[in-house]
Amino acid sequence: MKMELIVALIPLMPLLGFLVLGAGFRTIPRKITAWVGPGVILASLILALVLFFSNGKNTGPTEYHFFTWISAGELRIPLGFLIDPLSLLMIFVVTGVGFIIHVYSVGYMKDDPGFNRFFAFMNLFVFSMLLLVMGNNYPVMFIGWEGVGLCSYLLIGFWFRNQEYNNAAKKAFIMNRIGDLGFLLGMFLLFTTFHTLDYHGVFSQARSLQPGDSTLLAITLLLFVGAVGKSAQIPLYTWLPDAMAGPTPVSALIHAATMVTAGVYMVARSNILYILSPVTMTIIAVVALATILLAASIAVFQKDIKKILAYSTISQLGYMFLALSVGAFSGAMFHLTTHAFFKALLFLGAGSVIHALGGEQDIRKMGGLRKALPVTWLTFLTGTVAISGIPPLSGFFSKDEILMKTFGSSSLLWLFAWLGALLTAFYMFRMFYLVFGNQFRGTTRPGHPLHESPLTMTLPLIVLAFLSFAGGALNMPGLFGGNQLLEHFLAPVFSRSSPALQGELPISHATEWLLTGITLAGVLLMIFWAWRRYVVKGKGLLTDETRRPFWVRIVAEKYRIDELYDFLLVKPSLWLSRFLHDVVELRIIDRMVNGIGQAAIRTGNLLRYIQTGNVGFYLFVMVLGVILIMFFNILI
Amino acid sequence: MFTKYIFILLTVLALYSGIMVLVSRKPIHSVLFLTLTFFAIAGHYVLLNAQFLAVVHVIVYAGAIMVLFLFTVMLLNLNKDEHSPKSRWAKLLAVIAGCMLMLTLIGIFRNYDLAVAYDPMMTQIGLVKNLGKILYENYLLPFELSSILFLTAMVGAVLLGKKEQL
Amino acid sequence: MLTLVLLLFPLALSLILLFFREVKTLRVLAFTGTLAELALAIAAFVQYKTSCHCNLLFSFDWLDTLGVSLKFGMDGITLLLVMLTALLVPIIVFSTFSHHYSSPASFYSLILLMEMALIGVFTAFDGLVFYIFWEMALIPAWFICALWGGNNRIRITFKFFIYTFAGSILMLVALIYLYFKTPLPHAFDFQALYAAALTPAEQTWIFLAFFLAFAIKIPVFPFHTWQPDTYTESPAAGSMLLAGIMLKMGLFGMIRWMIPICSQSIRQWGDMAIILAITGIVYASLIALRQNDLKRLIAWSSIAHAGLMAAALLVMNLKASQGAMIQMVAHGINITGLFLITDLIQRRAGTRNISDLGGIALRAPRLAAFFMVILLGSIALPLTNGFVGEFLMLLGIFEYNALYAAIAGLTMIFGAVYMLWMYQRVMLGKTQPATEGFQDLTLAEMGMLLPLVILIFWMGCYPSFFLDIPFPDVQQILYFVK
Amino acid sequence: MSTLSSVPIDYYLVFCSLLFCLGVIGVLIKRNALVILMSVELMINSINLLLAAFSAYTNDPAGQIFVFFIMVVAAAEVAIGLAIIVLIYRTTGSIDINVLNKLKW
Amino acid sequence: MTAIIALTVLGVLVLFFGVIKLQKLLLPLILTGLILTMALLLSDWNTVKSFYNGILVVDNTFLSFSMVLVASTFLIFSLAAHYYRGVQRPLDDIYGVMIFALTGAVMITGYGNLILLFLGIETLSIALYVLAGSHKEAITSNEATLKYFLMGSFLSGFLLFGIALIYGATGSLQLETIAVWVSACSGNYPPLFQAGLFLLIVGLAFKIAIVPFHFWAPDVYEGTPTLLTAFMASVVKTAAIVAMYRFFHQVFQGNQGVWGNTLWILAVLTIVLGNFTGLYQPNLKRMLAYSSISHSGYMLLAVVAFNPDSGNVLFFYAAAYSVATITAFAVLILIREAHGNDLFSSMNGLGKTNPLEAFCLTIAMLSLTGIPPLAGFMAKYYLFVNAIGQGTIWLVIIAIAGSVVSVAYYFKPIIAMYLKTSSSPVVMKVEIPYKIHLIFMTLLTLLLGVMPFLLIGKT
Repeated sequence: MKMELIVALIPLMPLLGFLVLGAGFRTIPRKITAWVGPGVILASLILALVLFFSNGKNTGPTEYHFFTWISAGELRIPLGFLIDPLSLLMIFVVTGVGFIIHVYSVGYMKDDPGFNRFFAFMNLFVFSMLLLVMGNNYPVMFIGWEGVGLCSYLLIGFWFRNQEYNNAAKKAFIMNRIGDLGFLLGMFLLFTTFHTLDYHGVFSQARSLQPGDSTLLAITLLLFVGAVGKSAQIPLYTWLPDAMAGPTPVSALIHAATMVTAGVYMVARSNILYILSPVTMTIIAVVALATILLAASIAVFQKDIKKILAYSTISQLGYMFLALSVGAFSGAMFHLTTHAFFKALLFLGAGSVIHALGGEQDIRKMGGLRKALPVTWLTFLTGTVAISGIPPLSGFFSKDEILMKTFGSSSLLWLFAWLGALLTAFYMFRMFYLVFGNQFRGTTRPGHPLHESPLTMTLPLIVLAFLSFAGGALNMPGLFGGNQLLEHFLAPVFSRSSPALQGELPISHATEWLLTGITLAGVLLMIFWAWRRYVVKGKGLLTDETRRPFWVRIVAEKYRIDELYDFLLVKPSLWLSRFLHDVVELRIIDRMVNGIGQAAIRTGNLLRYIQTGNVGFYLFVMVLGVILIMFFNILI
Repeated sequence: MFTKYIFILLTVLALYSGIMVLVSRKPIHSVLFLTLTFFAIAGHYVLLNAQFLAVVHVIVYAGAIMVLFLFTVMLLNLNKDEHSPKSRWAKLLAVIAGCMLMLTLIGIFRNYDLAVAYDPMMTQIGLVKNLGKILYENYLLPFELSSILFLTAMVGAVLLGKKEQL
Repeated sequence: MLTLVLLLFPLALSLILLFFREVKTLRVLAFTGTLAELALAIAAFVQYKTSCHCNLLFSFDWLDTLGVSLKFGMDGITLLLVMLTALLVPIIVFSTFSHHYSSPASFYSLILLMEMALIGVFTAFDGLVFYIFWEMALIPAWFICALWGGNNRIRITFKFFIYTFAGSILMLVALIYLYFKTPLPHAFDFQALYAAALTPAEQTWIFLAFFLAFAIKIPVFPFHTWQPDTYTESPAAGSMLLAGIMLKMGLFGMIRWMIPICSQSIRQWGDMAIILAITGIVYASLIALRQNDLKRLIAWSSIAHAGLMAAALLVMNLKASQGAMIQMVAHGINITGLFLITDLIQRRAGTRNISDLGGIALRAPRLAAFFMVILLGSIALPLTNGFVGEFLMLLGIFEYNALYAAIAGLTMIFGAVYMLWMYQRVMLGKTQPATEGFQDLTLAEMGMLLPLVILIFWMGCYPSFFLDIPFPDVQQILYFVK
Repeated sequence: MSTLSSVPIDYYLVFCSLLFCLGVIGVLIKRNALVILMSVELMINSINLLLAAFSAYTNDPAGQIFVFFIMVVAAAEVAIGLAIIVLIYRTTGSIDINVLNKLKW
Repeated sequence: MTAIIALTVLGVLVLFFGVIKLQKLLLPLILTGLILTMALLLSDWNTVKSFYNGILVVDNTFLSFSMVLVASTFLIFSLAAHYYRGVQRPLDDIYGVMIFALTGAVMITGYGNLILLFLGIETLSIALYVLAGSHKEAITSNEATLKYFLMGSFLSGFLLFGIALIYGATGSLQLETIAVWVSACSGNYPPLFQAGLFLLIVGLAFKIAIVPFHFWAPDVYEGTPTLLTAFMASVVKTAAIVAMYRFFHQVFQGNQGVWGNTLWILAVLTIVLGNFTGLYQPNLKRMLAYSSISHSGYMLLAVVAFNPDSGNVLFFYAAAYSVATITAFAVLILIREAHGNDLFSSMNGLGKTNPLEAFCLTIAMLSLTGIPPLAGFMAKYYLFVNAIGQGTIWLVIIAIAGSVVSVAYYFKPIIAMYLKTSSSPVVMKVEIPYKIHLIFMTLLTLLLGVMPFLLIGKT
């Protein structure tokens, strides 16, 4: 089979699925949908595998150019794909995790009226995401970039009867749009500097620039704005927690595994640009750390199981950006991958819990589910351990690598990152204990006994659990005698930037061991504390709501960031809108326009009284006229 | 020299009676003064040696028009004061306007020299013979066309004047 | 010759229609006629050889004493807009079938008259003829809006008429003035007008005159005050004609007449105009945030979009102009679609007030889907028609001045805000009394919307087809400007 | 008796314009249509005289011919004018020009 | 020349028919007579003759404008049958006077000697005094005729004075001679001549109804019987403007003179006042009066920007204007007899009840506004081209502002007819010939707009 066709088919399969399901979303029976929906994803996964193994030998980038999309003057934007290790990795993550989640959703959405619609949107999402990662130039990436935004909008507001959900969806889309504007301007600047938007063209020219170039700084910053919007970093992160309004599989696929990592992918993709602008890197580092700590600290006090996971996602994304900021691109990608596994796992687990409790999301009303949901419990535990970074699970290796690299660049960064790690461990296990520990605090509705989820849901859990358990093997650091597969695999992509990467002092194995030790110790301590607090003392957050110190309340209320934005942006713009319409438009501009007309009519009304109807007057005026004419013309 | 005095005399007469036309309150007086003015002007024609005009003038104006006026005055017996005369201000303004016009005209004529070289010899053009010749040779067309004017006037006068029998 | 046919056919048809009384026959005639016109337009497209100004030329010395000649022809820009017109009018006509307008004969014949005038505006190669059609288009537009419009239509449409008339008549002075500056023998032919020798001062005056005329027509802030009222008060068909096609007259006038003739003064003073246009974008978008009347909201959004197009044309570079070209078509399609759907909703729910609507998606998922697609087009999502235009325009403006682009780019955000807000309030949520028992689209209605949707994706996925048509001429004009 | 030698034309100019303005003033100050008509006649006569004078001084008959025509016209005008006045008198019972003041504004 | 004779004979014949009680045949006679006159005029097209050593000049200016006059009269007469339907009294006198008025107007178009000008104007005016008062029972008609007569005779006094002064200055009443004299004094004219010139202008301005000598127009128009108002509005204005044109054309050989600024100001005053005052008029007839004032302002534009082409401009403008105005008056007649008044309010819903009439009136209004592709637009356009060619751009801009204002009142009837609905709709009964006549005039307006080359550049 021709390569081009395969490459083309990878994104086209989900699109096909979308078209089919979308066209017949009223008619197609669920049975077929249940097969078509996941089927197309599987198909493209298989195609991806074919692609991978067929040119497994040469990992070099290969470009596939289909047709010219937009052209004006010297601007030529092809619709082309770039297949290189980076995009391959992303394709695998997207299609793989995507497929698993699709399967899961078959069970999860079983009795939802919008079954077909759901799968149509999911397929559309996968299509856009693939476009995003496969494009060989920024505009094509931008297509996917906005496409995934749209899909997240559609899926967050999936249950559109509820205006709250719709608000969340709208918020997500608009915040993304803000980021996208940055991205767009970044692209424009790219074009005006390099006169092309192909990765190849841009990067090859960029290499010739010297570090710290101001234009490059602007470009990278603008692009990063896009990334911030998409990957929910400070200050554009507030949409992600609200996005939990969507069905849980959506949260798992879009808001944990794939879409939110698009920003990471984009930065990694344009690594060369970032490497050449250190200032941006520092800014990214600061933003990333701030995000890590902020999100983690908020997560500690959340009550909604999905919200907790959302905040943890935010902080994990922060880790990825931290990695990027210190030039550990492969590390970032590694964490991206593992995170995709365990965060998807956690979300799906949460989903299964919610499913079991008939839609209950408040962890205060859970507890003691261990017996009721053994599979969920086990898999969830795996996820929790993985994210907390305990060997030998995947999370440990990825996070550990990031910490190392961070330390390598600056020990201060490392310290904060370490704190973040501890917080992560704490809130994750807090949640875990509150959900599964102790005895059940909630109330089961009659006819809804606690039950384990069907196979379609548990099977994906198990698969993901396995992945997040063994995912570390992908990139086992040398420290543990691993051969850094992923790093080598991705090497060609980042090779250009790695030499440019300065100031990375190689750290000795001893320090590595030491740091790892410290981290582990702290993590375990945290887990112990959480155990004491929530299992032994059995605090269920039921009592300690009331008497809380001020700062706790602030944190618990998410630092009131939403209120701040509402006060700073939303209210003013609405006020401005009213002001412009009621005052500027109606009172000033329109009144001026009408005023002219009024004036004309008034003048007419005045002038017509000259016509007094009195002959004497007429004659008099005429004589005056004569006199004036003679006088002015002849005597003067 | 002698003619100069006649000129002045006639001028004064004309102006005086002209003013009287305006100031006299009874229309009939105005009519009479107007006639006087016309005679004065007829005199001027004579002075200018335009006998033809003089004659026609006397016949048409003093003879026809003035009689018409008198007739109308009598017919409508309008021989009473102007009821509710114009306000003083209006009159004053009117007079001022007239004087301004006069001043303007005078100012214009102040420095004026004859366009065509002035011919000292006695002019004969005003005599009936010459005028008649010219009128019927050169100005036949207007002469004929003026008949249309008359026709119009006649028809119009009848049209306006005659009582409708409704 | 074909151009002449394109021009005269609607006229003839509009006259013929006057002799019929029966509504059915009128509808059939009007619809088939406009379809035939579309066929003619396609034929023209087929005959069209890539640009020289000799394409499908028809010329006739009309007033040789005054240098006016009835000269019609096609270049890429014209072709694009003629196609747009010919495409939209049948859809508009079709959309009127579900209404019961009083005296339908005059209604349809006015629509056809308007089509004729619009095509005349686009195909005229002679300055005065252009002006004549420009004014002619105003009359049927006014009648359509005034006769079949809303309650206080008289005042509003009258304002619209006076305002646009006042704007355009200055253009006449400018044209005549230009005429005397053209190389001997004086002529109104556009090549002659391009060649007019002007001092900077003269050029500035002429620029002002032209700009006023076009700015009022488009409309550009702050000359827009007639527009929201008029769009709101007009009957659906009227709004579509005004927004979908008539708005393009102004933009077309800019690229065809204003830019080549007064490029220097645009270089000199253009920034003022561009700033106005960009202010308009933000201004209109902000005001659109709070509109409760669907049509009014769309009207404001149209001001925003038009402002962007105007700005793009005024920066006078290839990308922006090309963007404007395709955006003209895209905007025509999108706004027509939006008005169509507004019309559908109003007819079904009996109201246009956003606050009284809601939950329509529950009752009418098909409508929701179509609406979403068109909406995505108008908020410029990639792979829809809106994006290509906005991308190119913003890029062009960015090359001219990054700050302008940044501000103009806000339209992406605001557009999303008010459009999604509107969609949420109208289609989503729980149903309201007005929208209980809301019927979904019928097949006919889908057939009406389908061409638009297809075009939205076609233009979004393979815009080259549309970009290549006007490209040589835009390039030529811009080259001429250099 | 050569007037022309002893009286310069300026005298006639001044005299005629005086008379003319008298007529104008008359028209302006009077309300009696009849008297106004007379004043108009006054104006016309002044013009006649002026024309005659000119023609005499420039020795050109055209002027006097014109005067002749003017007289003709004046007669016709007066005829019509009086007819109108009579008409008005019939309808309104007065010949005050301000009585008829329906048509205005 | 032949035309004048023909018209005279026609007039006399009309009176004669009246005497021998052939009222029925009057109109046929007149219409055929007018057509014959047209034929005569056409017959010596492009021949330049002058009669009685240049007292009457027959050239294309004379011919073309005479044709406009005769044609307008023709159009008006073909309304007469309907207008005087109910009247018992014999109409020969009115018709005869109208014909004589036309004769006077024709004289004016061809005068080569100021005597003829004066005669023509007086014939025209006297006839019009009579016509204005011809509806004796109506008090308004009386008032109209009185006002018109008083002002008219007064102003003709000024006209005469002007002629006298010109004669005094130049020593001649013959235009050629004056022209010679003028060219001799090369630009700096003696005050006497200037005084004469301006008084002459004033005299003519009164006839054309130019501010501030326009006062008669609204009142007289309103008071005069509508048919004859149409006659005034079209014929008188055309004749007077052509008189002014001919004077400048012959005497100053088409080069600008001292009058420029004055006329400039007068034109501005006229346009502004005419248009603005029109805004507030409650009834159509008076509105048309103001519209005619503003149009005389526009025509004055052609004289201000004087150049060899002005004649053509005026010709086309006069033609377009006359046709449109007469159409408007034709519909006005119908409305008046249907409602007894011509308030805009009584036109409500006309578009429904009488679509044809409404349409014709609409076209007329649009043409007067100057909307393409109607005659009015081409006329204005041609006028502006001419003016801008002479560099009087500001005047043109003012004129344009004026016509923007004019939209406001020209649209009043249209809005009333189509957008408003009357509580008591009256369907006007109109007989077929009248309809045909309306359609004919409307088509004429369209034709002149679409094929202006028929008339442009012909004089």
